[in-house]
Amino acid sequence: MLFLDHIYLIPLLPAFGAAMMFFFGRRVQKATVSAVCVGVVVLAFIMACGAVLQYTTWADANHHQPYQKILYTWLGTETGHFNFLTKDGSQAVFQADAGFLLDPLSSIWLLFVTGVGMLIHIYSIGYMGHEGGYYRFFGYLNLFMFAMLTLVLANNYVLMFVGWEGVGLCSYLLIGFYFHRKSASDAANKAFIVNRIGDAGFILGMFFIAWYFGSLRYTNVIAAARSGHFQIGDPIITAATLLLFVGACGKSAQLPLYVWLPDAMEGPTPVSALIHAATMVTAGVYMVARSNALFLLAPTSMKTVAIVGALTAIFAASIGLVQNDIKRVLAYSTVSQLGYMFLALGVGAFAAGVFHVFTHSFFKALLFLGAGAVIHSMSGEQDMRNMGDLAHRIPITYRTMLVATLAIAGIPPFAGFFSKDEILWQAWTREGTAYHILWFIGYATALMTAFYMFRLIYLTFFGKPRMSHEVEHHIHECPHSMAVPLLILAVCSLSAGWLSWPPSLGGSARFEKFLDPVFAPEAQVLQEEGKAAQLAAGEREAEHTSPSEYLLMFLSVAAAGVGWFMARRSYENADKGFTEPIQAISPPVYNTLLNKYYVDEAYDYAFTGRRKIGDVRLGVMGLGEASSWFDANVVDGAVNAAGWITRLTATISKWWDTWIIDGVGVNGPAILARMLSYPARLFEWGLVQWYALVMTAGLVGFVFYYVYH
Amino acid sequence: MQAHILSVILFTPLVGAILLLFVPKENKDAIRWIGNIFGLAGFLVSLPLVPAFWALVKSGDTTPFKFVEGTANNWIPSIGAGYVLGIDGISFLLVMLTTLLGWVSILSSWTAIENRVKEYYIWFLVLQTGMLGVFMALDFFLFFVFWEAMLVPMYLLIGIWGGPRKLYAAIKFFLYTLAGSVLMLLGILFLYFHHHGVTGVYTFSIPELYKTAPQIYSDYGPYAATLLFLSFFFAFAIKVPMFPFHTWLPDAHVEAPTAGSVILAGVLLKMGTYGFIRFSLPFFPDVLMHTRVRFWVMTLSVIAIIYGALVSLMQKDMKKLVAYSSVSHLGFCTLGIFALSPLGLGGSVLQQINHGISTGALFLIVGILYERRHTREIAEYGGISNVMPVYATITMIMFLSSMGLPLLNGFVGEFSILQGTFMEKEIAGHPGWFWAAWAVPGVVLAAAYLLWLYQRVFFGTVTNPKNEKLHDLTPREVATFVPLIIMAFWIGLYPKPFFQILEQPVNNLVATVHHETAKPDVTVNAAAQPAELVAPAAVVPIANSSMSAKSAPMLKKGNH
Amino acid sequence: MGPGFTSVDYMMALPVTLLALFALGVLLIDLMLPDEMKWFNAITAFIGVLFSAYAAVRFDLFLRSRDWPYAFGFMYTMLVDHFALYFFYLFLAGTAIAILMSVSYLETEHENHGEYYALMLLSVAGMMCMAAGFDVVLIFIGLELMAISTYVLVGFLRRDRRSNEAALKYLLLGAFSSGIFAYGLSLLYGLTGSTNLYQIGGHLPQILQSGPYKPVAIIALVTTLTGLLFKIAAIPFHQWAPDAYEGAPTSITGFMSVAVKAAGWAMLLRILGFSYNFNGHILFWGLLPMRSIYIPLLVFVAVATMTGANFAALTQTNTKRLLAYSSIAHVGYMLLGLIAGTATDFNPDGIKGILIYLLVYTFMNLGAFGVITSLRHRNIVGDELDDLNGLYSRAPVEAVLMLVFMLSLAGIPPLAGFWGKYFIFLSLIESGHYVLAALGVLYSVFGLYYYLKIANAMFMRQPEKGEEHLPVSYAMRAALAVTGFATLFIGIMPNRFIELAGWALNLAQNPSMAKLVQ
Amino acid sequence: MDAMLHISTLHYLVLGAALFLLGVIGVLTRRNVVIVLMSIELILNAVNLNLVALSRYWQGMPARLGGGAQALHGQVFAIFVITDAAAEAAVGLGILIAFFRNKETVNVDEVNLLKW
Repeated sequence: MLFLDHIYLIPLLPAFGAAMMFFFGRRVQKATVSAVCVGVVVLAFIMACGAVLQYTTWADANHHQPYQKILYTWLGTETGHFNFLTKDGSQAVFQADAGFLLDPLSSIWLLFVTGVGMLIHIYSIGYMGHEGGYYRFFGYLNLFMFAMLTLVLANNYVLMFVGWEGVGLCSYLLIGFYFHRKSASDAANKAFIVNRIGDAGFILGMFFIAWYFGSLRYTNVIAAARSGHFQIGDPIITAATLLLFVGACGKSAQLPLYVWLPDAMEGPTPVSALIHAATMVTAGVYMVARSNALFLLAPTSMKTVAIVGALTAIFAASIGLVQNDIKRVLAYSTVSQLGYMFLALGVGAFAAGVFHVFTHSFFKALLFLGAGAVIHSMSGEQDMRNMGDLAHRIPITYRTMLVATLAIAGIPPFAGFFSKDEILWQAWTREGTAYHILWFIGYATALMTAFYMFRLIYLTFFGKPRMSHEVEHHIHECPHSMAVPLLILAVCSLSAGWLSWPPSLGGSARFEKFLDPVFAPEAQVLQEEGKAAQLAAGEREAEHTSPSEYLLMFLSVAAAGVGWFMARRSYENADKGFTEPIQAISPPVYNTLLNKYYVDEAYDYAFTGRRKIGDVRLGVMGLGEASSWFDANVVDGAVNAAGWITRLTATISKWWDTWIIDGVGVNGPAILARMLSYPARLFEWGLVQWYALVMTAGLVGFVFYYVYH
Repeated sequence: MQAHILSVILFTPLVGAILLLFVPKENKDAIRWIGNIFGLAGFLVSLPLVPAFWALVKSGDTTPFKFVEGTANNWIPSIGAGYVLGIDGISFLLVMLTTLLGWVSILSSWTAIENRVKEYYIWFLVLQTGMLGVFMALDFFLFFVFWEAMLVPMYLLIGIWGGPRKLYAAIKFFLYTLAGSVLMLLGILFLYFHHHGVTGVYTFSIPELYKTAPQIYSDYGPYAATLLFLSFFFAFAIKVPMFPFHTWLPDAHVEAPTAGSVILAGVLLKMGTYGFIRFSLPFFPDVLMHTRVRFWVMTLSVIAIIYGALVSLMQKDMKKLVAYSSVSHLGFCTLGIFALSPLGLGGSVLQQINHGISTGALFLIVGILYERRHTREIAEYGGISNVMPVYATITMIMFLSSMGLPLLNGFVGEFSILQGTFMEKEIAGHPGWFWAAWAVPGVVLAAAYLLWLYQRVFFGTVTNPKNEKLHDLTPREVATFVPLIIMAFWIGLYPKPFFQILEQPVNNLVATVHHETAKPDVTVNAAAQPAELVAPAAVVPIANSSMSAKSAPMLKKGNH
Repeated sequence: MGPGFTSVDYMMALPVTLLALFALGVLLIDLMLPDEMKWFNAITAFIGVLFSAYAAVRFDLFLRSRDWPYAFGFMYTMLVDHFALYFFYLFLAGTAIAILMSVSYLETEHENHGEYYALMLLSVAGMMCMAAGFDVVLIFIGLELMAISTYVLVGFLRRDRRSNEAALKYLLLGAFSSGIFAYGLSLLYGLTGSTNLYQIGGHLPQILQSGPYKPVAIIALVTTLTGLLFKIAAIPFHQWAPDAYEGAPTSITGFMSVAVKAAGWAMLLRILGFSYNFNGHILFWGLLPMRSIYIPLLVFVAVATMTGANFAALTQTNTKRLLAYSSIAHVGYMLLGLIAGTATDFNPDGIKGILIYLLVYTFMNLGAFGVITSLRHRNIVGDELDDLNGLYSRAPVEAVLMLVFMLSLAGIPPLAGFWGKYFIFLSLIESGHYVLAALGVLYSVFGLYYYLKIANAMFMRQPEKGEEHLPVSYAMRAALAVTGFATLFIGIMPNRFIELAGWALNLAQNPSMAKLVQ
Repeated sequence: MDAMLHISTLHYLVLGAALFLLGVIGVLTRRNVVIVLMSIELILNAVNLNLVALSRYWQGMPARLGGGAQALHGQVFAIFVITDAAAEAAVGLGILIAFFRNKETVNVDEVNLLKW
């Protein structure tokens, strides 16, 4: 059990690498940097594989319990003096371990995170070879690996949140890697702050869970949730799950918080591949899948997830149709694919969702790395309108990317086909027209996906060369350090789908079976509990095959074909100034899509307040300005009054002015006091008899006081 | 040593100050060395406290105050004031924070202070003693003396070595804070006489007053008790500062020299929160549990969180920005305090420590740029990370800890506070989560203003030619950050010891508060037989006449 | 009351007598001194003060040896009890310091005449009569003796118009007020048939019962009160003070602001009366029976005084004048103490507060004036606020001391000034005057503002007149050292002095105090 | 005898009061310092009148009320007041002369260097 017992080393190894870079990075050679950073990730990958293997054997022995390894109590104390009352009034202990948990779900993530991560590290050696801040880049990457692995391996929500924020930080750092570019740092801030909004939701969600279940450890929470004495649709659980989902929306770029992801492409391409395609953005999916027990208790949340997912899918896909920046196309496709995954989760097809994450990680990483290779060979050019006819110039890149495209478009037998088809099928089999609509949205999306992906292929690799000559001159195939990962990923994108060869095609969905300990129990537990039972039961139903399933399969393949065909027709031999079909049909639609439905602008007006409507600034910055004005003029009205009175009196008379200004600390009360001070002093105007008069007046006053008392 | 360790810690800086008096003021380097040596010494002598205290915590010793020194009324017997020192977990942490920050900020001002060096170090060391005294005093009178005496050196630090509007800021700081604390003096005197009325003994000993003060609510009725509570509240709220009382803070911070700001933010503000914890809670539990009062204090805290963050978002001056961020962070602390749950309270104390570390560091950071360029205008900078990479890195770490990133200190405190608040079943007629939900946006905004600041100052290319020649941190400057960074990571990664130190005092506190309020019969008894209340006082004309609520109005006329 | 005086009578009069003798001695010696030897007068006067102090101590010991709390003399004209002795010590301390302050000052003013010290000693003799007088006649004589000598002292700088004017104003108003005072005393005599305070106090109650005499009694009260409040410079009878303080020689300003004021307070306390509580049964005299009548007045006067003085001081640019107003403000606080002290049957804390206040005030205020005096030399007048600018760089020690005095005046712990205020507010809370207490503390914050103006000038502004270092005479250094040390020491170790004040009020015999001292 | 109008203590007191008021008015209104001083003397004389008259009155009273033959406090007091008045006048004039040397005036209104 070597690996399993030291599972905590998996995240700690990259952390070590990052620390090395932090302390010594500046002083050592690039070679050393790559050795250390890539080395630790390779180690991590090996350990991951070992750990998962050992887990499978261990799990069989311990009837598929998740394996836990608790290092120490991180928050709170074991003595448990920091108690709080749960909703039902029982004492609960505030506690969060630094503890790690391995079960099928986390092992899947563990594998592809370390695996893809490793490949991308290797790829980066070549890609970043000529960049400045080499050590910085790898330090960040390692840090990211640490955070992501913590997120995946955590055994409680708080520790997951650690990773959750950690990956957010790393994406911030890596997006802003070219910090001298304003656009880059803007994008970085946007990413972090939008994620923070999600995290706020996450925190509150956690609190609700703790308040309700008295613990944040998965095992306890899930056990409690499955214990069955929470009825379905419980408002608190609904609230909790919805809030968690807000977090997921932030991290996994769902509507309405997706806006950061496209901008995140400001980062170096390997980063886009690793963080913004393969791993980090799937954290939201992981979290929802992890809390499936809770979500199943909250149908409302499930519906929300499904709807948001579907909408995001089609929304992003539609934008992707017309983008010209090769990375942006991929970015929107990522958002759209994430939408798919949430759709899957939302309809209760957790396994399918996870499976799509798994396959997607390979082909999307591949696509990005390929795009990176293209950009690399095009000496930094990202606009597809200035590419074309690269197929035979950079064959490896072309072939691998083609594989990935076929995969994402859902052409059998490539990976994407299986996962996507599973999702659509699951969506279809839910009863209720709502789900049929969702299915249709997904279906339309599939078509769009095929279209824009092949558009990308054709614009990039076919048609007439549209690049300038010196660029054309420099075009070259990428170095091996980049090529090898591409090839490996290509293999995976081809074959990853076979893990879950659908029964209907004579396979035995091994992937899902593997995940059963995590997802299946609901099926039995909730079988008898009406609606939600069907949510869960879907995966079981799927086993006996029905003709409609074949029909759907055919339809989706057909859609992919149609998309391919349309793209081919429009772009096969695109020359300079080629026409966009959509533009030809209706320019306004085209412009709307090109400008991403003007969402960013709308946000800037409404929420951030970076843009003004006329002279008024709304949003947070608007509030900020308002409150700082308030602070300066109302709360500290003292100062204001001071200035005002000073000005006023200055006009009254110079004499007065000198007295007002004189001395120190012109402060509101002080000023008023000063105003009163002069009468008090003028009272004393130097004449003895006046003094005597005052005395006498006082005397007489005293007497009168008694006369009238 | 063990017996007088607190006195030693308390007076080491003062000894340094007195020593400095005899150094000729031309000899600046000698002065700097002595100042720094005593700054460090002040920290070192406080270190033995750590294992000693830890041992006590481990041994599960239940005495509320440890290392108690001096006996009640031994200082001014004729009025019942004593030189009594003692610490519990809460004050222990704050004392350590003070000694640490004191050392750091003295170290940080080596080059920052060029003129009148001698006075500077003298006043600074005096200030150090004053602050430590506030946290150690177990006698209300001693507390008050330190509380006020400490204003003077701070006032001079701001006023002499401050920025352009230093006179204004200094006076404002002094008057503002003093105005609060004089009313507190009256409150203290009231407690003093009430204690005498009940027990027939005149004393300012805090543990003694704990026993009687809560009865005021039943003896004098809610109205009087609330007024009394307010007399303390203003003193502390101004110090914290809570929302409407915060306007002295930006001025003081902006004008103060760097080290001054560090101490101001790191320690002085904590005195307010410490006052709430040490006095307001155990003295006036019923008032605090009263819905309307609780509602207001909670609301003010929430407002402070959001409002402070919003204001700092729009600041053009780095130091002002950090200053307002303190308002926001301290809002979290007060929120945790008034949530009156062990978790919230513990988190609040922890957050105070964190704020001391992070914001202290932030002020150092601003100070370093200011020292090089003599401006704090954000617009003046940009692309600094090109010229000062180490500085940029350290800054990033501290920003992250300040915005509460997990595995750094800020998160632990904020998380505990929020959860502690959230879990309360009912706070002022609203469920706890209602308040927590209002506070959470503060976390988002924190990220917003800090990252935006970071972007504007560090990212981009160097546009301003003046910034091209900036040299990166000197070893000394790095040295000032090292302890803070270490603490930040320690609290972030392994906060358990801190929780263990806090759990006992915090739980006692909450227990007393809820216990006091949980027994209505007390109120009934006292109301039923006020005679019995003032019985011991009957011997004493004074007490007799002034201590029973009914005869008090009669005194106004003065003839009978 | 048979005639024939015993040795006790003379023994208790000895301090006064000695002072008078030494005053004459100074005058005589002065005639023989050449101009450059004039400083010797100061020494003579100082010795005189020491002798008088010795006499006082001796009588104090005598009382102890007999275990008498007090002793009457000269047919109940003079009452020397701890209260009187306390004030004796206070006057003498103040005078001694003032003498030290004067030496170099008179040199620079070229007014170094023996009369100066002689008049000082005589006025102290008058003060002692006021403090120890138990018969209005004696009190009145003491008052006049003090007043007349002070008039002259105020106008001692013959060539300085401001000094003349101050003296003239002070004289006219002082004479006017003492006229009114005397008129009141005459009416009191008429009402009670005696000039002895105890008998006056004894007769007043039934007079107040009988209708027709009450108005007369009230007029008597009011006129007397006018005289008393004039001497302590309470609004609206304060207006002589700022002018006299500003015009007078700075050393005399200091002297007046502590000794003369203390004497005024001694007289006021004696006449308005406070009660002893000898093992239970309460002993009172003077106008105390009219307490219920004058308390409202005092409330009014106290509030008016604090308000007016604080506001007026706020924008002062002349340091002496500023301190004049500040001392008026302090009178306001002390009056609060008197209110608290006489409001209830027996609440010594208020009076005690006043005594402590006067004690610490003697040191801190004299110190402040000492610093200002030390600024006076050839080219600087030194009493404008701007003259203090950058004082720190010119005379760090004086500056720091001044800071201490200012903060002490503002009542910042742990400085002596705090204790005065402390007991005042203590007694107010104790006697349930919460509003007055709140008012008082807020005004004390208010006061801090103008004290800080001085601190700011000294520490945070740049000197206009170069960096030249100030020469300070040894006598002045001694004076500053004593005052500064006292201010700090009383602040940090007040216990002894609090007990001293208690002793002055015979609080040892007092059950309530017995509790307090534990 | 009885035709002769009997003068009681009250009359003296009234006269005293009148004098007192005259003095006060004088102090308040006259511009010449010397006359102001004289008005103050007037006040003191009012006091003396009171004292003497009242002393007579008390001598007429029975001893148990503190009266009787040797109830002379008033008259003693009066003598002291007279001396005091003399002293005050002397010093006053002295100061006035000093003042006059510098300012060449005895007009109260011009004694206004110190103010505010």
